[in-house]
Amino acid sequence: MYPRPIPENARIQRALYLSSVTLVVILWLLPLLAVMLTSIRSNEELMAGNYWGWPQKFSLIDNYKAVFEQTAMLRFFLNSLLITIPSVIGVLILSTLTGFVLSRYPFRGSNLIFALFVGGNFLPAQIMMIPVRDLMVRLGLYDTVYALIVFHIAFQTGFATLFMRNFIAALPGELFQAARAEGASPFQTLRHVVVPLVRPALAALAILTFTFVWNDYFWAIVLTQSDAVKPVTAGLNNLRGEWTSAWNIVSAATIFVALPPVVMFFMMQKHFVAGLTMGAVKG
Amino acid sequence: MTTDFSAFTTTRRRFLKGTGAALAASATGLCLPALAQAQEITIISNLSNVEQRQILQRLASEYEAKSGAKIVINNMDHEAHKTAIRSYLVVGAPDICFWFSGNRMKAFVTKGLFDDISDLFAKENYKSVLGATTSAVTVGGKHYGLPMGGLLWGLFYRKDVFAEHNWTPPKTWNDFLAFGEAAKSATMIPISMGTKELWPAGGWFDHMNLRINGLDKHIALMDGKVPYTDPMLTPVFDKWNDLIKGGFFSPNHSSFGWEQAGAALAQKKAAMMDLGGFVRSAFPEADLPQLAYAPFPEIVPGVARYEDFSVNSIHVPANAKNKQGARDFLAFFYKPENLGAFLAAEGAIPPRNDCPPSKDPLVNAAVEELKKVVGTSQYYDRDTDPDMAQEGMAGLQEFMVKPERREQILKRLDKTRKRIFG
Amino acid sequence: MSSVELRKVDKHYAGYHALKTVDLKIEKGEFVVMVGPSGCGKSTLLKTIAGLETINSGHIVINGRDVTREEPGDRGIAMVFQSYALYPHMTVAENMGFGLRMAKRPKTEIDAAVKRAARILRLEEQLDKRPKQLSGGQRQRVAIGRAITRSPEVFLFDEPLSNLDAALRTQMRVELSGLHAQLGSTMIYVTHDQVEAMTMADRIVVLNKGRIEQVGSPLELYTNPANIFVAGFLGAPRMNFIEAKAVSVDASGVSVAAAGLPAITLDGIDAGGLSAGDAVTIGIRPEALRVVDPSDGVMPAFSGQVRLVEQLGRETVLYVDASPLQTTNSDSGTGNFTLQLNKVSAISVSATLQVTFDIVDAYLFGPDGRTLTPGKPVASI
Amino acid sequence: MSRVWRRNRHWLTPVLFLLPGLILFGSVILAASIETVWISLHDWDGIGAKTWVGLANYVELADDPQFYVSLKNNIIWLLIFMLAPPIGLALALIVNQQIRGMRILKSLFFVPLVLATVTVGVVFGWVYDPNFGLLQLLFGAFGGTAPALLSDETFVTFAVAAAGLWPQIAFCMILFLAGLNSLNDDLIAAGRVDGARGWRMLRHVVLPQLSQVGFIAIAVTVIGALRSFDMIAVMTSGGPYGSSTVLAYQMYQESIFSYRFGYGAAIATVLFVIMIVFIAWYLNGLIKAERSNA
Repeated sequence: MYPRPIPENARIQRALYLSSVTLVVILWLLPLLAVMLTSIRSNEELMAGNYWGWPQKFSLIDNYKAVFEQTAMLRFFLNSLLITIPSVIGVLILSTLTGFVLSRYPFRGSNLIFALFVGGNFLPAQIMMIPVRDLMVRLGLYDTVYALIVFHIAFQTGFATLFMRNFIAALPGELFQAARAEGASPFQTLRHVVVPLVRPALAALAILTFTFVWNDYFWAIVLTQSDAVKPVTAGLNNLRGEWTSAWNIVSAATIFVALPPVVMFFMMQKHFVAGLTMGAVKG
Repeated sequence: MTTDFSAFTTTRRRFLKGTGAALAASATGLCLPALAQAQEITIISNLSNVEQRQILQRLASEYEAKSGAKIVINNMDHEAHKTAIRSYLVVGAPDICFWFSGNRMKAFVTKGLFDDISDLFAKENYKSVLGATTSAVTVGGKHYGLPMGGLLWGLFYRKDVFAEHNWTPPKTWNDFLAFGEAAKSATMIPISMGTKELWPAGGWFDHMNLRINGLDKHIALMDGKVPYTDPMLTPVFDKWNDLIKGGFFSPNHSSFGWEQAGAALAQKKAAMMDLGGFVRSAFPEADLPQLAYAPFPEIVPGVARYEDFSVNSIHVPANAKNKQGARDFLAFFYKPENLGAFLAAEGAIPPRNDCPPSKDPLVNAAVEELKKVVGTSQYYDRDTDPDMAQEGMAGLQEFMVKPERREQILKRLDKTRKRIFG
Repeated sequence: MSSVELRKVDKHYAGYHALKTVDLKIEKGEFVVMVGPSGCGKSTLLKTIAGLETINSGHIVINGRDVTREEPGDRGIAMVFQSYALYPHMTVAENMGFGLRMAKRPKTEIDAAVKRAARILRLEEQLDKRPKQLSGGQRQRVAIGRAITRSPEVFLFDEPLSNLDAALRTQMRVELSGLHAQLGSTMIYVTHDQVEAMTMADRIVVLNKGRIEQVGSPLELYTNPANIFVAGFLGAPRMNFIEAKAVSVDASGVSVAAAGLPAITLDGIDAGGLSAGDAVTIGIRPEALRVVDPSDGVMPAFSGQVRLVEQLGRETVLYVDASPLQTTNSDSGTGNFTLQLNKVSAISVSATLQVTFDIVDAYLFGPDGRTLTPGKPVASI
Repeated sequence: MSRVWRRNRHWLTPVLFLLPGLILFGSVILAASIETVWISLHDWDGIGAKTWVGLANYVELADDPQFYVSLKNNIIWLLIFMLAPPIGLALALIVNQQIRGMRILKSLFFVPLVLATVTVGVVFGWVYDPNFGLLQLLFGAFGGTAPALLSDETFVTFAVAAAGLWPQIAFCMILFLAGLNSLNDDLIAAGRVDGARGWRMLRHVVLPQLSQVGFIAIAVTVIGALRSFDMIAVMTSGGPYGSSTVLAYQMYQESIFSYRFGYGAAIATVLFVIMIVFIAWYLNGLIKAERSNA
């Protein structure tokens, strides 16, 4: 262990250490805390210039109610779910298939294909903006959730393939030989051997992909325009333009947007961290 | 490096549960997007004024009740809409959309993206009530949109503030300079300005150029026929420079937009502001009676009074699915009482002469003022090429922050002008 | 009809010739052990039989059927892996029934087959456990059980005991032999451990560098190795090899001379191609060497000084420095001799020994490593 | 099941498995990236026909002052982002203690990473607000006035990049924590026996073991810096007067606002080339690391 652990019995030292780290965390999250605080303030207070004092009146419910009733955030939220969940499922399915093949069925060119997946995954998305937008327009998918779903599945498949391929490659090879010797077809091997064994990786990948897709803003503004399709991120920025001085409403909406990934993160933290490290380290 | 995945197994069940729930959500959610019905009319609005949105919604509901059609309104951010319209007119067009008349409309008309609604004009006999504004939506004798309110640009101020300091709206350039000094000594910002969206800087330029060079030369510049380095612009930037150096404009104006600048006017932090009638939306209801209009002061004596008078418009995209439904709704929407109510919220001057007289003194004042105007331009970003406008307004904003860079900015703009207009 | 037949099986990896025209016939019910140093191609050969590796040319015939192009699952084989390759997410019963489930056999049939295999392997109590909960030996048995449930025509074992500790390995060896007797199936077993080969095999196949060196019963191979490689590979401690020269080659025999050794003449040599002056090797197994007391009147072949004594209980192994005699490739290093005495010995380090051996126990290997001495009666040792 | 299928399924099935992912990825991501290069050789307004102009867009780009502003800002982003690995390491060292409650604190440190960049942009827009932002509060406490960072051409890029740094630090922190957890305890113990402590221990015993993680953290940070877009779009829209644009944003602006898709594509292509250099460097490093591990 480095740094040297503070001994178990040094109670006071431990308590002091913990409190100083807590202080650092508070400073670290101060910007976010400020927005949270603002999200429970009333508009009158903000007008009166009380940005930082203790709120005299808690308008938490009012502000969030305003977000739901006066803005289309709820619609955007649902849109985000409609985009994110199918994308995650699609990515998991495709990358399990590609990862399985690329790790277990080497053939001439398989390394090249793998390199393409890996390399493509690092390209800044902006590079492909113009053709992708054009493609979606031609396919008639522009301004539908499908445009975002298709794009996200395609783009995330690069990273996810890398992830799944490395995970499956790390499984003992004899398991696969045994399955083959036992007469399992590749499909049966996938169904009965790969899928049960990669569940932890799928969990990690699911939460990573969820976060990536949910938080996407660029493609949201490039591929959608109407409220019926727009995800929360684009909605939030739109909202910010419409409610310029109503910082309490904007803050409430901001918190609302941040909530699902943060909740997902706390629910599946281990998967997230493990996935991120593995993804980054391997890729 | 190794990664320990044994940690995963403990929470696998929870994960599966989560996925299950998510799947269920997506299954129910997938049915949500409404399928387009035959009698559905979709509208894309770019209205940033909440009151106007509410009126549009109310009119839509009334029409729904009356006709049985279903109206879907998509509100877009005003700025984002400028971008989006280029896509949706080609694919996924709504049945009705908001846009701007004049050059901006013409750009889409020449690409065949707006529907010719001359039939609606004829049927409803709009020509007889619209008068001169018809020309703003007419290309080659055909009508491609209905003009909405006109916005007369000028300087807005609070009557109570002016009364308190015993000020009168400046009429000449010297008046204006003197007024600025007076405002500063009253610890007020003379001119509230927010240039984050760039166009307010363009508007200020329009005013100064119209007052110094007049309409024809201004339009020649907008059409790319006059270089930005032309000596005719020297006095414009010289005088503007004086204002900037003199601290006439809000500090840090590039970090906020017109709404925040409007709020400063309402909060008596600034004395005047250059905008259209929609400045009212930055004012609390109770303060509205204090808001007043004054024309931009004369700079070069003898130059006739020209103003930016921008006319918004409403259109039927050529690719709309329900063009008849769109016409029917427009006919309803364009009834004098409906249009009047809609425009009143914006403080815009109705294009129809049979709208009920406005209760808003500001509008009535603008109508009166407009009679004195000799000629009108639209607005910087409506009169020139969009690409030029983008570069130009950024350049003007930069000039307002770094006036010492005038030479290089103008050279750059002229390079852009040459590229665009050949 | 032979159970498994390899016809001119050839396999290349990129720039590497893994199997060189291998021909082999394995009879029904035979227990054949493939043995050889690591990298000799024995595992590759097993996998080509299984179908897990493709071959570049040749044919593989199982029970008279050419299966060269068939999938592993269709060849009628079952394989037991070194790491057991048990599926961690399945119970013992599910692991054992996996192959039959993949073949979509009725559940009752699968259950019966699993029960039968579990009974044979005494795994009835473990059927609902997962591999993680089992001991090494139990896992090994599950892996075997998984093979048994499919009632294959041929069992393939890939170093199945190498992950077990020594005691368990001995026990499993006995169990496997028993299993072979009980099932009577053809079994092909790959190992690098010559004890496993010697104790279990009906026939041993010695492989080296992708080539079969010799095939035969354990004792046959031990007594009459076809070449210096087989001679050196089988037997522990290893055979002693002495570098020598052929002095004369004629009808009566071959005389060889080595520094520090009296001239020896060997009879009945297949001397074809050998001529005087060729470098040859003399081989003597450690147990063929005897310590003699010169006072007994027996002439010693050579003498040497004891470097190391290993008391193994019933046996004693002596490592002797016999310079100027030149040995190669022996257990105790170049220049040293290994002696194995079938008794407890009081000889201690530094003692000088007089050593001799019977000429009939000596092997002569030609310059190409081929055994030149005639076959010895297999029961002679 | 037909005999042909059975004989060939061992390679046919993998091909079928690979195809959907490969086709989707190839036709959307790879084809689009290549098409961008093609479009960059045209003049195109996004609606009408494309006109072949050869390298004209690049020639113009070379003479476009805005392009150099973007390039310079990309470099500023890169430099600022280089703070993320050391700060991330420092934070990782701070929280790498097993004390009750430390786990939740650790998680809280990671939160910025999970937030959407839009959210981070909104949050920092609030921090930087010259009238009432956190920064003003801070300056106000010392009786000063906070500079309007987002409207000052000299500060704006630094301010936006600093906001982008926030989640990036959390990312590096996660990587370094993983690295710290896989340290070789024997080496640390040996170091302690040899009397190494504190900084010397970090420098001579710990850091060498973290070199691979450090490399990854730097690489990921470089790529993250070059990808910067959302934060600029949300916080400044590239302003004031284009002084905070980066290549990615300029490309977006030229295409979407000025309708110059060909020119935008040319900018994208330049970014593409820069990116490829970094990706190649990164992959090369990874392969080397993998080889030395094997």
